[in-house]
Amino acid sequence: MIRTINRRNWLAGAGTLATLTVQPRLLAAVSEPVQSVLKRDFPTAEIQPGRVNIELPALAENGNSVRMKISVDSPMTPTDYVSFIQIIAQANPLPDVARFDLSHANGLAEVETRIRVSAEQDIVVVAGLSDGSLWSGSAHIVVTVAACLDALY
Amino acid sequence: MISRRNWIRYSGAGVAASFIPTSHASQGRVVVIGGGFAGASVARELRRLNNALSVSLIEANAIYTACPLSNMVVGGHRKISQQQFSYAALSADGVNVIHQPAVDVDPERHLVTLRDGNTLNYEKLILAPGIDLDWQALQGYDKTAAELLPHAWKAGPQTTLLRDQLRSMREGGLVVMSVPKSPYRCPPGPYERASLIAGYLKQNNPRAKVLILDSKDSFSKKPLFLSAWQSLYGDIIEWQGESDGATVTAVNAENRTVSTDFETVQADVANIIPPQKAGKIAHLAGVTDRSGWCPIEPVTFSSTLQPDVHVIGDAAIANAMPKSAFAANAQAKLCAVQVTRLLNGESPVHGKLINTCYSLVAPDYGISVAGVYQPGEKIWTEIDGAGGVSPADASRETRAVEAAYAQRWFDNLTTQVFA
Amino acid sequence: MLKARISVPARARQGEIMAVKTLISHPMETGFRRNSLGQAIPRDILTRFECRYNEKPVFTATLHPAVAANPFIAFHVRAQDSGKLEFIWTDQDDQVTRVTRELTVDPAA
Amino acid sequence: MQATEPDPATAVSVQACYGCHARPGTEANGLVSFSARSALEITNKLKAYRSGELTSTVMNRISRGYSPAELESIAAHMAELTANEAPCSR
Repeated sequence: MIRTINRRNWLAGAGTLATLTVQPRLLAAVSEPVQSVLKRDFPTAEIQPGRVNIELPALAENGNSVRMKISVDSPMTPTDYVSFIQIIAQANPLPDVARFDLSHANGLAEVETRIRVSAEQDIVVVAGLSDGSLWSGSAHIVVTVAACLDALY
Repeated sequence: MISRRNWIRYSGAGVAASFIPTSHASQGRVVVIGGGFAGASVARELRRLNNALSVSLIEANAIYTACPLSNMVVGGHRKISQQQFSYAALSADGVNVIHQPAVDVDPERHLVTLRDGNTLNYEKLILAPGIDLDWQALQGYDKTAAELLPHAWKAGPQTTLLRDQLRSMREGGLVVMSVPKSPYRCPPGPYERASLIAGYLKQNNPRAKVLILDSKDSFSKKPLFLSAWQSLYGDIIEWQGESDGATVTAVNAENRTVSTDFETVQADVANIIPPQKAGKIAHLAGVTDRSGWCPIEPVTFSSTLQPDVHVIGDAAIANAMPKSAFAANAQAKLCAVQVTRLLNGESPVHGKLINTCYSLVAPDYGISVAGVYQPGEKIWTEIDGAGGVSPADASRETRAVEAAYAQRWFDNLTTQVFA
Repeated sequence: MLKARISVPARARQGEIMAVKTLISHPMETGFRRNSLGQAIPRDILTRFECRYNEKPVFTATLHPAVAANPFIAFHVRAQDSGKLEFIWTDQDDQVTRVTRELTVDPAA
Repeated sequence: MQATEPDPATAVSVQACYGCHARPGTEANGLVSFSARSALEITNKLKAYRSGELTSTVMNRISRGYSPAELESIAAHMAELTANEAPCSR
């Protein structure tokens, strides 16, 4: 059995980035699961597209483990650094994936991990900077799950 | 019906010929790029279905070296010449075989440009370019490095290079294999190779070992391979997966070292199977997506990105269907039917396809996976309840039967495609 | 105590940015799967990872079920002083796995 | 005897079978060939594989991908091609 579910409705095109500004009039631009996470975690702040670079395979034959690397453009000095990086997978049963808290002590705003991806979707990353600004990026991924592999969720 | 194969006469390299047709009167002009199991099959099938079709096959090499069973060459059980086939039978069937690389495709003007600058006009283009190795994907692994650390993932000189390195390896040496994430050509191929290398070592270099550094935790026929390795080869093969931290992140060709996230291994022979993508001409034709592979409409294998272009074989994203020679041949037969029907103004057929894939754990020990597939709205899906792998508890006799079937399968398929 | 692998230099120059890679054996059972009898398999996940450098947290991660089994986390730390790097994983029942690495920092060139 | 035109889906399925089995008229270098087998013989065999009454290597797994009616059509077309040989004479 193979599953690929198309839920790329809220962001058109791979690698492009819609504005994730969390203001009531723009909330319609992002999918409901992402909206709810953004509203919960960033009720007042404005999220701008940019600064977030994502390395994610465009096609994975097994969504059980997909390697993902995120870097954020930041000098990582004591006065100007990335304070957190958060991953949201809108089409997963739970959109929350992981959050990483950083500081200038890291020297480089770059994290790598392996995530579960249950269906074709845009993986959204929000980065918070020391000045309180929020930045975001997204990457599209198509997942096919071959029958011989373990169930994902 | 008048045979229209004469619109192009091409009698060898260096012959000046104009490939621009004088008019559009000639109906049924199909160009196929790539002469592997997918491309050679589809060219021949098109002529079999309708010998009025003009079919050109563009393939750079005069001799094709087949990948299935090439691990038997690595293991010393077959000669590379047994893997090799010419295109003479295709020419005899009326396929215009052109031994040149295609260097460009203009989907708007329906034109293919050859290396010598000539162009071919098509009504339907079928791309079967197979794979290219992704030389950017693995740090330290480029074409030069592959001369020292063979990939042997396109059969030919790389296959014999790996075989020869094994033969000259020091006693008690370590063979390291690096296996990428899916999708890649021939999902169980790395594990068949490890098996046949272990068989060679057991006979000729019994203290030597094979270490597989895998970028994934699950692989095709895994339980069957693991149990066969134990019973046939004891502790010669060690497999480490992604969860063991075995994802290979870099290689050093001069030092012959292979690095994972957590350690650097000194190899005596390193077989690096790098990540892959669709063959270059698919990228030039604009039929690849960001994944590096070619999205298709499942029923007809027509590209979702360019009109009148079909993509079959390893380069296509066929979802549940693996990148295997059998699948390539099956897709080719179906694609030939669809292209023939489309050219006749008929609607495409909703057909099912099969894949059968044998792996040799030893020359007399075969295991198989089979699947039956149907086209859905967007993707090829496997039919539930059908398919699957050889039973875990099969007898040695059954394993021997499957090994014999593997060889006869190869003979049958290559006969159909090339003889 | 779970089995963990760490890749971090044993020696670095002051100010050098060190790559740190971690891997720990854990199923990260999502709670969404069912066994062959159709019964739900209970959630069993690591919820938190922390790296402390001479007692001071320098990197923390909050993990959800969508982190793949055997969590792999790689990040960077700037070398400051010789001392101890601690890697601490905590599961949903507050069970802790702790691994320590000694680090020698040489003065900047 | 003139081969009747099979429905196109059946023709596609039969071609897939020739991935392993020799085409009628070719040398017997494939697996079991269908020479001199009647449609009924082939149908019964395929159905027996499908039900598990007969065991083999891959045929049990493959036959379950088709309905009994599909297997009948496949068998009929195969037998016809074998009897005629001409349509696949290489």
